[in-house]
Amino acid sequence: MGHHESLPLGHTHFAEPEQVYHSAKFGMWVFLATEVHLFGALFCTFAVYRWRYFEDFQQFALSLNWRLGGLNTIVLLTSSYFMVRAVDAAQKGLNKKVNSFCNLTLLCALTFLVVKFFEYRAKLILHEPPIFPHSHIFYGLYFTMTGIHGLHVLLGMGAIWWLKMRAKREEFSVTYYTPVEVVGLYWHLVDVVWIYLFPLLYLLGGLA
Amino acid sequence: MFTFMPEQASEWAPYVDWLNDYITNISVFCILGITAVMLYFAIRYRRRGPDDVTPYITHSASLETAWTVVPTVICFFVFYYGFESYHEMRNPPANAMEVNVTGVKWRWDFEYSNGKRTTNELVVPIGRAVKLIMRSQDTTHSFFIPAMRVKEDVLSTVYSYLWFTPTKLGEYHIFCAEYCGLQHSGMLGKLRVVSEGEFGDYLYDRQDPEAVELPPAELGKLKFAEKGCTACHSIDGSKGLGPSLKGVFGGDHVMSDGSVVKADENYIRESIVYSQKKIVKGFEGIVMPAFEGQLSEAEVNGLIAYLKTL
Amino acid sequence: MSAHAATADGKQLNYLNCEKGLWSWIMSIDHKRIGLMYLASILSFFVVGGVFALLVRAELFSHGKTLYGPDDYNVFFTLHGVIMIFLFIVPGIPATLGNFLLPLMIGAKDVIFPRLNRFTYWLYLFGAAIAFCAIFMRLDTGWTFYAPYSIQNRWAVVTATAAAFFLGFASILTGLNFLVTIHNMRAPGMTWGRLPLFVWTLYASAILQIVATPVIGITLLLLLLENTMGIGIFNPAAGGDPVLFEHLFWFYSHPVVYIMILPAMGVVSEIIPVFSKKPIFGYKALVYASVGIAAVSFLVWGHHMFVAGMSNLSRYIFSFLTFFVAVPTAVKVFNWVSTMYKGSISWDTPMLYAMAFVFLFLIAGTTGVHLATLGTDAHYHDTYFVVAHFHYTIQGGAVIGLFAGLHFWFPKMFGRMYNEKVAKFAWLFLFIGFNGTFIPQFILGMEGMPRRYYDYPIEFEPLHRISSIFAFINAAGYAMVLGNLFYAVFKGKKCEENPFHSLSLEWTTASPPIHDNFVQIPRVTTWTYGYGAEHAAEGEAVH
Amino acid sequence: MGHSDKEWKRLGDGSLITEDAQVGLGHIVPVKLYNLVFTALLMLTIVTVWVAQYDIGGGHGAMNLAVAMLIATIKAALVTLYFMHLNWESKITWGIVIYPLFIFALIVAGTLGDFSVKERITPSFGHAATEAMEKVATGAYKRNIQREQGTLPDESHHGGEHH
Repeated sequence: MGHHESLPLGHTHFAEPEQVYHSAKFGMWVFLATEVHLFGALFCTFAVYRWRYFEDFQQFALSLNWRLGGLNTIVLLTSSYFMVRAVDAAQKGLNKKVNSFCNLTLLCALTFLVVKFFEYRAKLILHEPPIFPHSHIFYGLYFTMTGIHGLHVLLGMGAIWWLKMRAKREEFSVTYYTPVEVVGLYWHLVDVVWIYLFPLLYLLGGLA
Repeated sequence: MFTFMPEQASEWAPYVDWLNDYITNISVFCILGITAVMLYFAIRYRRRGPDDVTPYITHSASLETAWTVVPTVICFFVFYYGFESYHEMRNPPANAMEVNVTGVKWRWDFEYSNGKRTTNELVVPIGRAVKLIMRSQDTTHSFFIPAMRVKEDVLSTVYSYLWFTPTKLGEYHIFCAEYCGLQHSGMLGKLRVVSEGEFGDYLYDRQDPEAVELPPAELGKLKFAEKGCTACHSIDGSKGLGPSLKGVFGGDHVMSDGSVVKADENYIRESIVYSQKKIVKGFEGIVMPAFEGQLSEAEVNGLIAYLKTL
Repeated sequence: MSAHAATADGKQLNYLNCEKGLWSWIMSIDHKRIGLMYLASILSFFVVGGVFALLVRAELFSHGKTLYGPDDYNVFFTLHGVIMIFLFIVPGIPATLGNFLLPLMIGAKDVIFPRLNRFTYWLYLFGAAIAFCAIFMRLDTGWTFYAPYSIQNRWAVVTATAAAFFLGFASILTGLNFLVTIHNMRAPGMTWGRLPLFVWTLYASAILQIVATPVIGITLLLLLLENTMGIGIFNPAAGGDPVLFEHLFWFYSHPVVYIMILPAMGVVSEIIPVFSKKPIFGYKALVYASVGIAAVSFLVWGHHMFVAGMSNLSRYIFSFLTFFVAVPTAVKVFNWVSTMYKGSISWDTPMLYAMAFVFLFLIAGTTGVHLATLGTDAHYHDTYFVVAHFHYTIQGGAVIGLFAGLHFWFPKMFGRMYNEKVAKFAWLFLFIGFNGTFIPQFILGMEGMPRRYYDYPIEFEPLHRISSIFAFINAAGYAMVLGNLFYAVFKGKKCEENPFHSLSLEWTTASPPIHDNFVQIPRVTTWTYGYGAEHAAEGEAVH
Repeated sequence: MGHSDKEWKRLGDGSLITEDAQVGLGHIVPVKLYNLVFTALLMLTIVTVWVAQYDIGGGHGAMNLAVAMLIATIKAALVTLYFMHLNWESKITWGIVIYPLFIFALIVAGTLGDFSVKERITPSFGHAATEAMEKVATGAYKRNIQREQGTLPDESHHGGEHH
């Protein structure tokens, strides 16, 4: 028996690789269900206040720069695409390709955050009466929802960086690529949330 | 049956109490019945030896459907009675007399249709439907009259309403039922159900001819308690939310801007009616409500006379 | 039992003595050790919460100021609520007995993600540390953090909501771990039909933890942002709506009461068959009732807001739906009592707690009907009737269930036995103290005494006095129970591995179990409740 | 509830895969399908932006919202089905994806439904609380009051800044 020293990640001491693979994916899908509820409650709040302060929401939606929003959507979609290619490369055991696709995904994620930074700067600093979260519920919700989403993008970038490190150490093979697929699932959810955020916040007031 | 419910002073109180007794009887029957069966089983079939032989019963479809259907049926009867009484509670008649209620942090302000304003005391005529339109100035409160079996939250965003028809004369408690901070338990009010004639006198301040003229200090003491001053000002020197008023008259008081003021009649009158004008040092953050328009001249003089006696 | 390897000093090797030192405990990924560490943490917070409860009851002993002012009172009842709910009863049975027993009951070596399990415990401790800071920050908003008032008391609420956020996240991850473990780690032969009922209730409460807790996470995060950045979502002055906060809050807070009570029902469903030597009556009905409650509990959050300014139509709908929740609970009670029919019932302490649970939960369930009915709820809402109702449900239900489980699985956890006479006496003391404290509060509620009142009109005083006196008796009862168990952990006399002769899978291995639970993964061939199956009519026995 | 003893896939030292877990590792998807789905997503993004400039009408901008949500749902479905391999997953995973949607619909229906059917009542004579609240109003509440009184400051940058 004896005791169990720190185990190599991914190889829990008792379950078979197949059992770990299915359970890890099962666990990540359940975690994505909790994320759906986290953002679900936010969308519910947005629905209530859009219903109540409809004219203000329409008018302030025009003040958001839909071009930057659109650019961000395309950037996130491409990052999702690169992530999928990274998972595909991992399934085939090509660690070098996994590393390069992870780099591309990180690049897109970084562009997303930089574009978001410009958007926030335009609101908080450049706008003559500076727009703060407390100036109106629409902006309160705008900063909260995009802020929390941005936080999730940041966490995703951390996870993809962790994947890059492991791909460099040639750890993935045809029989063991669970972490790549699990991080991929998480990243796609972050993209799906933005797919809903973009029209709700930017487009419903029409195009400025 | 002996009941702990407060006295039945509104039109539907008997119906609510009947519904409450109906549910309580069913509950008591279920609790005692099932516990008795359990104890009987526990005693009758107590373990005699380690190798008792027990029958192998796993389920019985008929019994289980029975005790699923029966509670469901009982539940819907109970729901229907609850719905029926509540539907009446939430639909006031068109001719109900309206009174505005404002929930302020730790007191109730009432405003009648002719502009008369009172604090912590609601007077209503017997037999006539009363509809209260309620709103709060700060946090959420909840207007609760146990004797009328009625309760509704007082929100600061929208108007909420409740109505009742008093059927018994007398004086009843008004509580705040939604937690609203420091003096949540001090936010008490009095509901007085009076006859039609007396209500007319009260509404239009017609002095009741044979009512004996209260001496100013006595009137001041009555108003001091009624207006909720005790919630923040103590009269025995102990520390409260506002400065203690023990021996306040004639003494010098340091104001927040450092100036020293002698507490004479106009200072006290000004502090009551326009309370934000001068703030005593150390109480800057506390907001004392202004009683402008709430107190008649006689009442302010009464308060001043009362403060002299402290 | 095949011979086990022995430790250096010849004692049988098990999960307690296979590794020594505090570091081995903190860094351990063994579900049994994590379960014990959770048990130690939540019981210590239970004591802290209990002290605040005694402070509140002491103040209410007499009309007017008894010990301290209203500001301290508001802080004490708030902390009593926050500590008891977020730090003690929400982790409660799932984190302690659940962690310890789930792998044992389904024949697995450990939960599916052991490192995640350890991280969850660290997350719980981190949340508890933040909550500990909130204790000294004069948090006086009530455990419900209702919107307009909790916006004024900024930094205390920010700390408390951050703590509740991390504790909620720990609860989510525990639920996730259990759900995946039950799906993928069952031993061969352990089909869904043979799963013990305690595992079924953990499955149902895991679903609730996963689906409901994120909503409170985001609600508290919004409240935190409201307090720091003033985003105006719940602030009436800025156009926000406190009723929306109540909706989002209670959408979590009703399913959470089922997270608390369902595992306790599971524990009772495990105990009654063992001590009646009879198969559980209506296994399928109990399973459908547990999972049914988990599904229906999302429909009924509105009954907390009958007088909170909801539209009339919503009140009717929520009242109607709430009765759907009452039926499965009633069915469960009938099943437990019918299990005892013609059994061979031994009056051991776990059985006493199980019977007390049935009695107290009957009172809790039936008083719930008073609060679900619209007509009476207009009178009873936010009065002491509600306080008594939820104490009967949480204290009479979940806490008595936790103690029933602790007494029943004590030999399994420590291989020792507690003193039977002291345990029975402590049970009686607790039973009297608890009923004495809260039956007067039902009457106070009927008389219209609102809750969270520092001071009350004079006519309520006698009942408050009775309730306060019995509250101290109740506390003494808890001290006796916990003292007895704590003493037995070290000094209890050794006992055989299956003292109560239970047929369940966790009793087939050594007590206290070895590090990997089973020497060889068991093959399950019989039903866990097959008491008396050997002389059952041919073919009738359930496999 | 399976009663009979099913045969299990025996793995290593006796711990087995239970019958509802898919045997064998994940499904390999041709890269061509990824490219196809990616272009579809880009096209739909352009469509949703293009459609947004027309006001299709409906109370509370309902139609605009419906169309935007429809397109977003199609995109989300594409990502979930093909990028996240849901198309080739076991029934349990489909359950985990579908169940939260019901709960989300429940909370929106319960909350938004309650707010939309709430009775609006107003006092027939003056109300002290309203004046007090209006004195401290900020943000959305203040704009509502100004809108009722017609004193809404007209937003100079109605068209939104373009940098």
